[in-house]
Amino acid sequence: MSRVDGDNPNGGDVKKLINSPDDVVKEELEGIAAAHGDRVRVSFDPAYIVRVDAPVSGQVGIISGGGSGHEPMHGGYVGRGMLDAACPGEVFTSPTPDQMEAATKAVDGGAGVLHIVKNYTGDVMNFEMAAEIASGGGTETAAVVIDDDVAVKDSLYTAGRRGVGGTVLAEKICGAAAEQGKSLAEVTELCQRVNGQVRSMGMALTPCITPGAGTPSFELGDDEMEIGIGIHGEPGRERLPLEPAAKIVERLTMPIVEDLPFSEGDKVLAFVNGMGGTPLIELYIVYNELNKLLQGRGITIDRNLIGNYITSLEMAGCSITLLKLDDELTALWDAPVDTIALRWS
Amino acid sequence: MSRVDGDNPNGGDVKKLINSPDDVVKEELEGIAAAHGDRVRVSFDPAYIVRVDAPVSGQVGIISGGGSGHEPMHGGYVGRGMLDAACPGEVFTSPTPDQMEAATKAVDGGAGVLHIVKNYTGDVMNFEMAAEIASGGGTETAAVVIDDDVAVKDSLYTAGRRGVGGTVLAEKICGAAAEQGKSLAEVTELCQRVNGQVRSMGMALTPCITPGAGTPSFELGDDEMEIGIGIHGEPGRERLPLEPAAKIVERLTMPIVEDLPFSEGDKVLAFVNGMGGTPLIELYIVYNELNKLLQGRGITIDRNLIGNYITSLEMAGCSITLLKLDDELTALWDAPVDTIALRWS
Amino acid sequence: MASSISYDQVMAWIHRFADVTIEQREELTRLDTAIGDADHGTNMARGMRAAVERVDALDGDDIGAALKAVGMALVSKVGGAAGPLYGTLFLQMGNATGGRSELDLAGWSEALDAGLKGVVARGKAEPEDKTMVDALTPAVQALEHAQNDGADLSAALAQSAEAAHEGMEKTVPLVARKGRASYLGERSAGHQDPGATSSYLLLQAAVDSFG
Amino acid sequence: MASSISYDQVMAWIHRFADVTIEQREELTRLDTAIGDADHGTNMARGMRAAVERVDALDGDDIGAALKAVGMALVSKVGGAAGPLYGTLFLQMGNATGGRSELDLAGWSEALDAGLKGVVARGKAEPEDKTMVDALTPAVQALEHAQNDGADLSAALAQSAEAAHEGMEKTVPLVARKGRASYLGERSAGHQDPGATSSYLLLQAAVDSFG
Ligand SMILES: Nc1ncnc2c1ncn2[C@@H]1O[C@H](COP(=O)(O)OP(=O)(O)O)[C@@H](O)[C@H]1O
Ligand SMILES: Nc1ncnc2c1ncn2[C@@H]1O[C@H](COP(=O)(O)OP(=O)(O)O)[C@@H](O)[C@H]1O
Ligand SMILES: [Mg+2]
Ligand SMILES: [Mg+2]
Ligand SMILES: [Mg+2]
Ligand SMILES: [Mg+2]
Repeated sequence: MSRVDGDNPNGGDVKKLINSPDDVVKEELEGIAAAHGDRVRVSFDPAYIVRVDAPVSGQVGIISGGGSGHEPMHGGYVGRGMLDAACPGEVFTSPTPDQMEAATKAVDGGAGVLHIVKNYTGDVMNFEMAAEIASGGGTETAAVVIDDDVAVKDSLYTAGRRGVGGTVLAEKICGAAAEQGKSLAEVTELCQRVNGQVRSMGMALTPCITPGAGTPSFELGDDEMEIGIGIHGEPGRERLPLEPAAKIVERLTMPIVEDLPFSEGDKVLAFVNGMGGTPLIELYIVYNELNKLLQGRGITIDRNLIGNYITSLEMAGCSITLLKLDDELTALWDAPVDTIALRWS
Repeated sequence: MSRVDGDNPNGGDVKKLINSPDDVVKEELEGIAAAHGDRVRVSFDPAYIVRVDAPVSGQVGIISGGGSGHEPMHGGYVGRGMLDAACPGEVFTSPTPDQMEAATKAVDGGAGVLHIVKNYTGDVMNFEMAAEIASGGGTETAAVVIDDDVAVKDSLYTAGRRGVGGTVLAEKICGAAAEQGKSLAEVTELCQRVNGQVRSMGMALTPCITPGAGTPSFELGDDEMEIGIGIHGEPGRERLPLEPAAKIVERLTMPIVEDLPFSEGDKVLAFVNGMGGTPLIELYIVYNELNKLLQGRGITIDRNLIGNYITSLEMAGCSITLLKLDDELTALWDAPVDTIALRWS
Repeated sequence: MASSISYDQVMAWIHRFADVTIEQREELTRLDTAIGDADHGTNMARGMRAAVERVDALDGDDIGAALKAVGMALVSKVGGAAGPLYGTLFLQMGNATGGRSELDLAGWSEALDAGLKGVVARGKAEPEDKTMVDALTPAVQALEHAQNDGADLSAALAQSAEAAHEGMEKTVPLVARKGRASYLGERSAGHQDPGATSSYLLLQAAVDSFG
Repeated sequence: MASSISYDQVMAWIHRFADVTIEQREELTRLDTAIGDADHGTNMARGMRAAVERVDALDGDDIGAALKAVGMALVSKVGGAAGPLYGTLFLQMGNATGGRSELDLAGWSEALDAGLKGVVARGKAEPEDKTMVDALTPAVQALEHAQNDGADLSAALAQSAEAAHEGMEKTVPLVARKGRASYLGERSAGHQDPGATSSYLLLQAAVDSFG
């Protein structure tokens, strides 16, 4: 039943196109395997998605992973010029070390494997355990933890900032570098550089419902929004009355601009991301406001990405990510990519 | 205000990333112009989006258009190998003849212009008026009306079936043919052939809210779904209790299969489309069920398209479209396309 | 009671209809939500706002030119089904009244008949298809009867608005065969057609402006 | 009252904890909804279901092997923060009890202490960071006190569960500094930590199984 009904321990009414909350990820993977066998292979146990021609001999392998529910991230980014493999966990739950370890082996072309990890306690610990196992198995691994979310106050004593939109950009750019034959050390350093120059912030108009929980991740009034959300349906830092798009864009963009800081003369990649339930027409309105705001500060949008790329199930809302560009990053962004969700030549 | 509030004649509470209901389409177009100036030019009055290199001399121009709110259709499909121009109307309101007429002129490379029209009274009448004006201006035009929605009982005395998912496939395939230098008569005939071999049906888990109306297009209980919806938030033909994905896929697919009919040995393009608010993870579950169902009937999915391609704002739900393939259609589907939303080489 | 309609009264009618569509925007959209796509009020309000701007910019006293200007504005600003249909209605009314600065009952009746014929030619709806035609047809017929009965202008207008109102109400039980509502099949029954409603408002605006 | 814990009782404890996480799945997820991502109950239930399957397939009476099997199952089936943390807890408890078929109070106390140390090494949480550590730390301390006071096994277990319960309740006012709840900043105060809750359930299950 697509309703979580009486005999399901979670109760509640979930309106989803699913068969059973427990089979969501497995059946999604079956769908991906059936649809995209020309591009990727799917391993079911342990679960990972790997490009069909992996391992690419002599090339650094790049893997990422995280909870499901953020589609197309990460599985949609497996392919030439981006990820070599992706490890999907259960919905909003980071994958397990055996998944990453198996994926690491599967993409090891002899030049080492980079793990791109979003900064969540679970993701970091599971990737750590995987690396401990994999290095025992003789594969050289490196890890970069992405933590670009300025909504989270950083501190030595906390879990730190979350990894959000910047992850997609890091995966694309590092994938291009690996494809060009860069070494593990070079790709790792590049990934750190991208993480150092990218900042994000998100907001929600509605919560989302995980299939397992069956109830909304938070309650929002008809005239309220959450500012500073992550990508797991968790509440944000502030709840505010709803505002016009121009004002919302300002609320998301100013903390980003001030944090790095981005300054007059900078060229940026502007990434307007939908959280899953927001129509594209609204994302273009957001982009329009972002463009005007940055223009007013002498910051030039040199590249852009607009759409649902790192989502929170069916949540309505958006995030804004800015990456400071230089010639190298721009060229790597422009380099060919051929994945399910991101494709150009 | 993004809420439609007291001083707005529509009242109601709309949670959208917008500045004002009246400016949605205009500001979206500004966003598209700002983001994609390398691919398209945007005319604001009358409103249309045209590929940056139009008119392509000696090549059949293809234009489509319709109400906004279905993004990425049609504006996202403007570019090499697909549409030469798209005319966006207000949300869910077909565009006006002067838009189509201006777009027709803008893409007239001397080989005539094909109008791909979705079968809605408004779309058909406005395109008819545009063609009347344009032919007065010396441009040879042809029109094909797409009517692939099997949810609507067809009859001589009614408005006939709606044009839905098949439209995206027709635009891609005809765009490829035009790019290959086919004549207006040939592209027109091809478009009719695609329309003859494509069938669709859709369902909704939630309604959508147009910015202008500010209230849901229909009310659905927590455990209900609408079967046989179109793409304008209109209610469907039946309201049923929610069911598992496998059962829903059967409800959508069997009428499609029986209508054409699709039979054992057929090769098809299977298009699983999200209505806007349904996460990709669910669309892959739907695809998985569709694949199993068709396999069981000896029908082979030879090509697929999975994602949000013809939407109804933030509506949750999906539609299934099947196109019977032959070598010519498959080759045209595979031909390079380079638009904002659909891209391969 | 005047026996003819002046240019200024036609202008008043256009303004009145614009005011009414803007006032009733929500209600028209509500009707269109039930059996359509929730935009009829927005469409008509947007169109009539543009129409008023255009006619206000006109000089002279050519009723036909004013009506054509309204038609052109509707065609180019409304879209949807209502744009071409109401556009055609006004364009054909304009054609029927070209060069006239005053209309008597016969003139008004012929103009509306021409408009209706245009709507039918464009939309191919028949009576009882649950469309604006179901309000316009009895309105035209009522004008003709009134003329035959020797009624004065004011009475004739009242009868035509009354007939439109009845026609509008009769759309409620109908199963739609044209327009978006037809997709609902049997589920379209039990709802009043939005286009028939705006057409009644058009005729009622004439009563208010020509009386 | 028994003064030691047998292999069968350890198995009973594992089963009991599995049953309880499945029973309390909804409640744990509800707590995680407020300050996390609404999956702690699902995670623990999935993991403990797998753990039970694995230990049920074991032969022999090595408590350490059984606990390690639970740890491996959790590591490979749970993911998230709870997977490595509870996985490490059981793995380290297994390391501390390798080859033993019976545990006395000291043995149990050392095992739980080793588990807690593993959790802290992996997650780097300090007391009052609003995590499972806030339930486990007082539980370990209570076991040590009980031992020093010469309490019997059953009383010691009850005191440790009691201490875990108190620790769990004390997480309510805390502002989270570790895990997902830390992203909420001040808004995390006022909610009970889901991981501290499942850790209390773990200690209570020991009372129920070893009593
Ligand atoms: N073929 C037709 N002939 C006459 N009137 C029609 C026809 N199709 C639709 N209509 C009228 O148009 C109205 C809907 O107008 P509107 O909502 O503005 O356009 P759309 O249906 O394109 O959204 C209907 O209520 C009906 O009265
Ligand atoms: N660094 C940490 N150290 C100890 N416990 C932690 C740490 N981070 C999180 N936790 C515990 O994990 C619990 C959440 O587990 P769970 O919801 O399963 O994982 P996730 O947060 O990845 O979704 C928290 O309630 C907290 O008790
Ligand atoms: Mg989680
Ligand atoms: Mg419409
Ligand atoms: Mg309408
Ligand atoms: Mg959690």
